[in-house]
Amino acid sequence: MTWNRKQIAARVAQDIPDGAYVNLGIGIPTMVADHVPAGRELVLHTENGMLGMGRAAAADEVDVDLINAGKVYVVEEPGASYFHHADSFALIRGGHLSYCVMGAYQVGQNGDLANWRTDDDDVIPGVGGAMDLAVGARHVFVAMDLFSRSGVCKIVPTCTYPLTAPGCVERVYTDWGVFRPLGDHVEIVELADGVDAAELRARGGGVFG
Amino acid sequence: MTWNRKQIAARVAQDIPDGAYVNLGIGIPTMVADHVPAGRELVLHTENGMLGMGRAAAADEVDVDLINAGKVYVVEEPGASYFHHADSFALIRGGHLSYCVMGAYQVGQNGDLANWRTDDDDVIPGVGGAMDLAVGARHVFVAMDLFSRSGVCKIVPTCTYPLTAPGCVERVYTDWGVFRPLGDHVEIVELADGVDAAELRARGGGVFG
Amino acid sequence: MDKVMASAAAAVADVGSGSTVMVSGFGPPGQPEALVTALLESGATDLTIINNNAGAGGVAISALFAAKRVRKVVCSFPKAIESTIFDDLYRAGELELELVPQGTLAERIRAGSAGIPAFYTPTGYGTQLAEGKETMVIDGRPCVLERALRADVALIRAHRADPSGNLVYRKTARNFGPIMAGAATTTVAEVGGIVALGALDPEHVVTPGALVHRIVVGADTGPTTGAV
Amino acid sequence: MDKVMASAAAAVADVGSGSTVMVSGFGPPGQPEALVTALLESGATDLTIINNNAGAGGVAISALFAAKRVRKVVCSFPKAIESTIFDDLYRAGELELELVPQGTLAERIRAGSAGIPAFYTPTGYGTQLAEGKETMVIDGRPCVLERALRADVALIRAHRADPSGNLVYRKTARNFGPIMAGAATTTVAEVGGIVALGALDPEHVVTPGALVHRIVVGADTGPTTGAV
Repeated sequence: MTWNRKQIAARVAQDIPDGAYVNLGIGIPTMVADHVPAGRELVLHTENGMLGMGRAAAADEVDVDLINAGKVYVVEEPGASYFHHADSFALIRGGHLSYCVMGAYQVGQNGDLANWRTDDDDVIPGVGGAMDLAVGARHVFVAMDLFSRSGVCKIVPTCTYPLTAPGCVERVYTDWGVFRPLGDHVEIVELADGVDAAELRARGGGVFG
Repeated sequence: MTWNRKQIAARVAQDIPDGAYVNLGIGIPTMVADHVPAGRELVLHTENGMLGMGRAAAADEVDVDLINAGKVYVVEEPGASYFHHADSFALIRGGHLSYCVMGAYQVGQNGDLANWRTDDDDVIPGVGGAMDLAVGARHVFVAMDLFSRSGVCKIVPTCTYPLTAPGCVERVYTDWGVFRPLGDHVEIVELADGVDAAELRARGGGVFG
Repeated sequence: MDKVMASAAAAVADVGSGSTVMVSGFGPPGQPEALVTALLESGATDLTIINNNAGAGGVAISALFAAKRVRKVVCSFPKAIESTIFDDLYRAGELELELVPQGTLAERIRAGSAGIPAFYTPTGYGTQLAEGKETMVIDGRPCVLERALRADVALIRAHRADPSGNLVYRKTARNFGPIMAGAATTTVAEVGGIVALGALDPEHVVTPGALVHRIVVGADTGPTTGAV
Repeated sequence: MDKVMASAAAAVADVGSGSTVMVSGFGPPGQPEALVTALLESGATDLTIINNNAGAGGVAISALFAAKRVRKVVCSFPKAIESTIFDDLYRAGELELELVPQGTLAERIRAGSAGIPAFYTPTGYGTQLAEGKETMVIDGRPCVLERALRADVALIRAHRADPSGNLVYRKTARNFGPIMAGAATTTVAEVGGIVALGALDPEHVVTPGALVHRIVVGADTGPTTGAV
């Protein structure tokens, strides 16, 4: 049985220590906040100028001036702070965020990250803060489904999509398990219960050894 | 009769328009604030992180956390603001101060400014914010005595002391009058009443034409 | 010193066709709606817009795109879920796009206001977005040289102003306002309200008045927390 | 998350000899007196100090110089009217001096915290202080390439902290604190008092807690204005 999205998010949360400053991307990464183990405290950063971001706002809590980078209304945690966009990215680029968790189109076995555009020229490109986070956060985690909808493995020998940043990905959390890019291959850190390692290797184009 | 220090300061103040953001150096420049013509408002900047700086504090107004760049206790004007040192120099370097007024050891006829060290190697050098102000303020005025204590003219064909910045000085306000460096010579904008232009030219080493 | 103007129209009347215009905002928070609406109504065209989202989240800025007043956009994320205006113009070749990583965009704007003409950053190195840019390895890390961004006018949104232009912001509506202030020849601030000179605590001022040239009152978005 | 430490001695105990130490302050305001005193008492020596005034205005930092614990100083203005300690050591060849224009010093420190490894500035071009540095003419203006400054530890002074390290400052004591925060491997803040988590208005926090690793309570210098 592969992991569902909640299980992937929970597995990421296990690996983020107490007291970490964390930026969570859209999708599975956002769900990490809901699966932090008891007794552990993470401080969430959002690119648009806030530390101490809380959960999504309920209807009666919405403040039109308080959104996260995914444009969702959120609430403040005690100890929150606001700052402008250059200071927000100074936190990112300066190495002051311990972890960021992002989605990806492709991850190379050498840790290359491709998550801002594919080879589909019909899609308008947009990069947002992905490149800054990829080079700036001290630990870059990717959370995604291992295979694309058409069944192609997204951990690849060499990224064919345009790079977000070279060699930045430390771990990849997927429905099939947890992986670590090591350069010439990808280490299998952990597999979801009942997942077939032989099938994984067969579908992985050689990256899993 | 040459002008005294107050008269020099008053003459500078005449040339700074209403609403200007101004940084005043130590000495005669500081006195400019006391001679602003009626109906004119200047907003004073101090390098150590404040706009809207007021006058020197009376004994019973001293706040140990409120000093100016000359380390004198000062007071706040209504509309003041505090900011950190990088933001303070962003105001300077970014051209957001309309005027700065500084002292000088030498001013070249080409507008070169030398005001941070002489050729006396026994003096410990210190530059402070002089270089930043010289390149950053939109208008750089110098206020000084025209002649050194030993009688040497401080407006010179070529600065012999180490430069603060090349070609930055717009006007020089002195006890003898007001001057404008034009490159190959210095224009006499105005002379103090009764000052002898011939004597000035004779003592000026050719810079006044 | 009173920088408050009678109307948004008056505040942008001298923004000519061909101008480069910074517009604050990230999503709806921080969009200077009244100023951008006035810019649209002024008829100015052939504009270059510097804005993180190329109009996503701002009603007025989307209208500016729809009216074909924009020649070029400098932004990090032009995609808007709720609108295809940008996409259609871009595909039709009617819009030039300079795509910049968001942190590099913010730092380039900050550099424009701070008088830093260029800086090196590791962001973007080895990617399409750094193609053709100068690079340098600094302390073992490859970096890209990025230039300061400046504009003819910056249209920003703040929460409160005093008449001298001191500004405070509200929550995540702060975003690009404080760094666009001063990064243009003229900075115009749209605010939710004006307070008396001296009413803002000098410790809490985010943008000092020296960076703001004109003030216009727009819609108010919510209450002030703490002291004004 | 509670970053408050029991004593200044504990907060600087791991600052070894040979360390590079940033110290905030411009004149007396903003000097972290308790932390620098603890550093002196720790016996650490062969230090490089990054501080605007090379000790002028700070009793503790002057004592550090007098005790010959400092090998090198990076500063803009080493002259102190009230003291000849620096002068004597410098003339005796016992101190190395790197003189930096004050705005360049501040921007290099800010760059160190912001992950900008180098930047160009017009400041200093054509002067002794730019000799040997790379230059580039940008938009017709000659500029000097300046590198980010980082340290092993930053000792800064603020007015109030919450336990997570959010800081507010007081008047011109703010100076170098907010930019030194994060420009070192470890940032230690000395404050006049601790307030509860949530007591600082998120709009008024100047230094977010992510930049501060340790907090120590020192002397209080005056009351808080406005909301805490």
